[in-house]
Amino acid sequence: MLRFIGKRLLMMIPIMLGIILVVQIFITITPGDPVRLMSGDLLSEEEMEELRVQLGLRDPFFVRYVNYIKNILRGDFGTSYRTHRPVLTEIMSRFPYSLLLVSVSLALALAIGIPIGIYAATHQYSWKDNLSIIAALFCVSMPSFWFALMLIQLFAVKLRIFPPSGVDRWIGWVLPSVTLALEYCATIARQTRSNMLEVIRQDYITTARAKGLAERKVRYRHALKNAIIPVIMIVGQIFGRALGGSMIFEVIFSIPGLGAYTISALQNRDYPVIMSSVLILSTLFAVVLLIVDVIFALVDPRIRSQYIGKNKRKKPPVTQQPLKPLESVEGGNAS
Amino acid sequence: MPPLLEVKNLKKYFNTKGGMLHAVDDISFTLDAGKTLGVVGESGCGKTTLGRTILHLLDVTSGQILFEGRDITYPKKKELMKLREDMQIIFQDPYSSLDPRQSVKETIMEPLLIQGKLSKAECEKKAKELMDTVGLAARFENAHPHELDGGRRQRIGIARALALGPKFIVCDEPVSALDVSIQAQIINLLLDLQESLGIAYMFVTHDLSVVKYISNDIMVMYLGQMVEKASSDELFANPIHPYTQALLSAIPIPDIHNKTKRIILKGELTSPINPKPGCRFRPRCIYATEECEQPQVLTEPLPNHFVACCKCSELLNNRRNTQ
Amino acid sequence: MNEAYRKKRSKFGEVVRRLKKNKAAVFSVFVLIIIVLVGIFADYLAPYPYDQQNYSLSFAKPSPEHWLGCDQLGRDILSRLIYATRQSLQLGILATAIAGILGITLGCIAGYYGGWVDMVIMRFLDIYQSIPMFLLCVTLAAVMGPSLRNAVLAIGISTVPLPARLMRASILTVRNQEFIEAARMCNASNRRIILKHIIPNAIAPVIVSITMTVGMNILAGASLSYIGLGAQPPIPEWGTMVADARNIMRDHAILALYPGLCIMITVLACNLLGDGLRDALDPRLKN
Amino acid sequence: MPDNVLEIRDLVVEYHTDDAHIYAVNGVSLNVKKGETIGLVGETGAGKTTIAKSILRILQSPPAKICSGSIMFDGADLMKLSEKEMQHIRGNKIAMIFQDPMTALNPIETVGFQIEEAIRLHNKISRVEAVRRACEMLEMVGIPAERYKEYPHQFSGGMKQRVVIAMALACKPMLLLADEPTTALDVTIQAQVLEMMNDLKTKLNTSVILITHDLGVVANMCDSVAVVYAGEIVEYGTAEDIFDRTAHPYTVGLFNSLPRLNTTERRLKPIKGLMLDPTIKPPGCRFSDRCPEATEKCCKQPPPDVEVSPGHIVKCWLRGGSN
Repeated sequence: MLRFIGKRLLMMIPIMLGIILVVQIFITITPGDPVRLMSGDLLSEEEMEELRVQLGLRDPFFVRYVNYIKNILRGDFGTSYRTHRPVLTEIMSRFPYSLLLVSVSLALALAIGIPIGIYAATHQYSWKDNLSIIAALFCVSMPSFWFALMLIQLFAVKLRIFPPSGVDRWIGWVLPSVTLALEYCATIARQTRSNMLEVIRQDYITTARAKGLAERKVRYRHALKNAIIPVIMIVGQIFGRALGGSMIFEVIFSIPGLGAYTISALQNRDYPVIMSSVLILSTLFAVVLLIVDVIFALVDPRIRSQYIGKNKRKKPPVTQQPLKPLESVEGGNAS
Repeated sequence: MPPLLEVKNLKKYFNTKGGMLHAVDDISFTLDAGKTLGVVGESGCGKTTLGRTILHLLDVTSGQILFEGRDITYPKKKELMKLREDMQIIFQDPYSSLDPRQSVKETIMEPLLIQGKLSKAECEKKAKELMDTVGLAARFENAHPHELDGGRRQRIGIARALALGPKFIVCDEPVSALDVSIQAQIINLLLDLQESLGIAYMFVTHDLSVVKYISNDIMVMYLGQMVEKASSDELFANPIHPYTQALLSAIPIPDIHNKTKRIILKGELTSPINPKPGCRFRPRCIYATEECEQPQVLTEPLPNHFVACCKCSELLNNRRNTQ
Repeated sequence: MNEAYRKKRSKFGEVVRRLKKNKAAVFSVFVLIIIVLVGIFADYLAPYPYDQQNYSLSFAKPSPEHWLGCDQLGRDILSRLIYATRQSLQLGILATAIAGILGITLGCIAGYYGGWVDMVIMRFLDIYQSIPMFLLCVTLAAVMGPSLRNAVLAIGISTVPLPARLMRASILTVRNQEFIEAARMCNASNRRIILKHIIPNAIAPVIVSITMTVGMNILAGASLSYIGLGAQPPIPEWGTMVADARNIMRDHAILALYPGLCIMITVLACNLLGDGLRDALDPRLKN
Repeated sequence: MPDNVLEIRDLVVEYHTDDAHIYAVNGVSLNVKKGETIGLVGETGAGKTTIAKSILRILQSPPAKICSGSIMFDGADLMKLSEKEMQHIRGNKIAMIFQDPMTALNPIETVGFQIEEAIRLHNKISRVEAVRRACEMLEMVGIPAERYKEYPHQFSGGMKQRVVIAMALACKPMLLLADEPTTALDVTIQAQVLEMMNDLKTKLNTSVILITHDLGVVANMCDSVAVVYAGEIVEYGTAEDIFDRTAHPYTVGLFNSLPRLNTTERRLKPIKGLMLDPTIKPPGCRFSDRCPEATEKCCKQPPPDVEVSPGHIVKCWLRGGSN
């Protein structure tokens, strides 16, 4: 299993380099000039020029790219143009808030979404199923920022149950995490429902029934375990979308998270901050994807057996047709 | 007159993650015009790959293929196009071998339209004729494959194969997916076509009673190697290779009286990836000795009866004294 | 077997017949048609120009002249909503068009040719998708400068991997079917196989996902505008209207309600149509 | 009849989908004696699997509906039992094995656990005892007990089918329903599995309903045979009755469309036409449209069950029926 994780970590490095390259390209092609913005016409032309040289804006593209990587390896994520404080400390101070918001809402989404999905799948031709489909469609179609405003208006302003913001007390977290969780709860519910329906039609479920198992046991022991595995896969994707979605929520609920920080940095071209926050958010996303893959490999014996005890047990005899005879067998597994 | 099709030491290997997969390993045979060669073997023995390699759907690893005396092992594009008018294929799965978006007429007309010799009207007329020859009623012209049953779909596949007037058709298990009564209709159709159009068939199947009925010669394959080849009556009358004997004894015959003593093979198929040289049936063969480690030579103990087993003379003797 | 195939019943006719059976899908088709028409003929439909301010009417209640009342600057809300339809639809449809064209071509090349080409494209998509989609979209929009055109480009480029992966997977399933080998046996050229056999059979799941992506992109567009990176005032857009109403939410929540509802109805219609199309195009997937 | 394990009386099953009514089983009556193996033979869509599933009452209830009929088993009518009581019978007294071994086992549970689960469900015994019995069952079907902890994907097709059989026979059921157990397997593996099923059947004295479309398997395994066509049993009798004194035109047609090993005539005599459309309920005999000897009466009135010879029943007007 360690070999599997090792291989995946190695694969993350090119991706990181790719991200830095992508963001670097964005910044170079953009119009507008950060130094002018930063100086606010206080500095004369030559001073701005000299500042640009000092900030390395004049170096050729590739040199800047290599320098930036060197800095990162030394842990120096550069200083913010606007606040002149090292970017790393600012990010690290804001990072936990974002992480907390996203993971709480994801946990909520899983806790609510999966049971609803199962319930809908097991009552297929009833009104309960149709209701859940329509409700899920509504949640997915709802603009989350607008829904957040509505909830603030209802709960915070009118009913005064939950404060619109304030991250120190746990009650301040209820509104943001619930609203963010809503959309992903719908996605998870739909995915669980379709997986359950597909699994229930499989032969091994009929075999389980023919063994004399009660329907409830068939559903929760055999069907659910097989249906949940693909749901783990999309949790990784949803985490990515939640990271993106949370940026706006942090603005609305004034949570000092990394998302809000990135948006403000973007609005006034604070390149080092943009670079580092995009990098860190993407790294977080990649790490989560890795964790999801590891969990997936642990839970699904078909994949686990490829990585553990490969040598202990003799290779299973190959009896199916030889590989589908394409011109050349594709490397890597189909995505 | 050179035979219609001659294959010499044909090999087809796939490189897979686990190593080199020997799908087809050193197969040689000849096939005359209007005759049928049955290729029999269990799943994974490479019979389907052999068919597709001869038709150049897969490129040849090594060996030689002669068609009417011409060497067509590595054809150029032009030559391959001409070749495709003489060699065609009928698939096993009637559901996945027809484009669901095309109607029956369009499917049959496609090869003619691509060939471009006939005008659209002539193509349509030829398509109607072909539907008639394969026993498809004209009213199905605009039907789509999902509206028809397995038997009719297979007839569309046959009509498409006949469109360019081929001399040789590879039938890749054409009847295994069909019911018994429909299977008989398709087999009769294939036999009629062979008689009227003089087409040679390479009939690939795992169903031994079908292959005996339809083929003149039969070739038995095991894990990519040819183990035995003989005329169909000769092969069923006195099989020599241990695997052929086990295969024939394993067929459930629909006759309750002579419940023959079955030879039950032990063990499972070994892996064709990076196989050791020599006979691949060795792990499951009761007569196996060290000699079987060396590559087996194809001998001809009886006229037109080839066996790839070093023990064949010995097997023949104790067969003779038991009779 | 019913004899109803004498007349040439094309595949498309069948899909429409199955779609009609699904009431929700039919309803969403009408809603979408109405919204698109409103978007196109906004100038004639809107009772007042969207930027005509009239301080005397600020926060006016709905009245016969102003059916939905006026906002804080006295501008007629109904006409602003009507004008905003055009921007939001542009955001949704144009962005999806960009993502669709780029994505499908990438997916086709990767799916059909396989081998190292597929490997390169897949690794490129992996890097592409390692940045969360909305983060990439916001970065692009901000970096290119806030404007409607840039927002469309940003959303379009950041959603390319979705149709690309789907198209590739769909082509791979079709490519392994035997009728592709049959077509090659009939001397069909690669081009003909792709255009006549592979795309028509592989397109169904992509059409479903495109319909849903339109909805998703409208949402993304509204979010971008909400943080000021999408449509710039004075041009009205549902996202910006919600943003304008944000700081006067205390007592005039209604101002934010209307644009939000419009977004939701449009996106819901797209999703419903997508679901309906999925069942109609591929009856086997029905569950 | 005391020694009858199972008695089915005019079972009728229909599938109600939104656009059609499918008449799957139309009045089937059948008796199974103790320790007897009865073969249910017929083509795809004849309703064989529906009969088996209605015995165990595991038909998917929204589309399928058991309209009428009684199934007496061990003194009780299965139709009247509550779901709880049925669960005690399923897997314990009546067991079932399915056609495709590849998908019949839960991919994420170990093979041993799935067998053990069946054992512990029906007998109140400790986990250790259940594991021991599961290992014993594995050895009985020819799988080394060390592979107890392995997962289904590590087994070949033949081995998986053995696990399914071990799971079915784990609680020593009185009746085993086998739905085309060896169709998906290769000939040599099929021979192994059939041989093993025969031994287990005699050792455990289990009566078996073997569903298949392969008359060869029936000849080798079954004591008596019931030929099913379009949801009805058209001919029932001992194996000798069916194979030597074939009566019903459909059964005759089936035998004629089989490519036999021992006959040499060139053309098979297939049954013309196509399987009856299950959504249609014809007034007369369901085989009348394809029957070469069909008379006017056959198309009008449903044929009675005629006892051609003791124990040999045919549902046809022309076979000794009083016309």
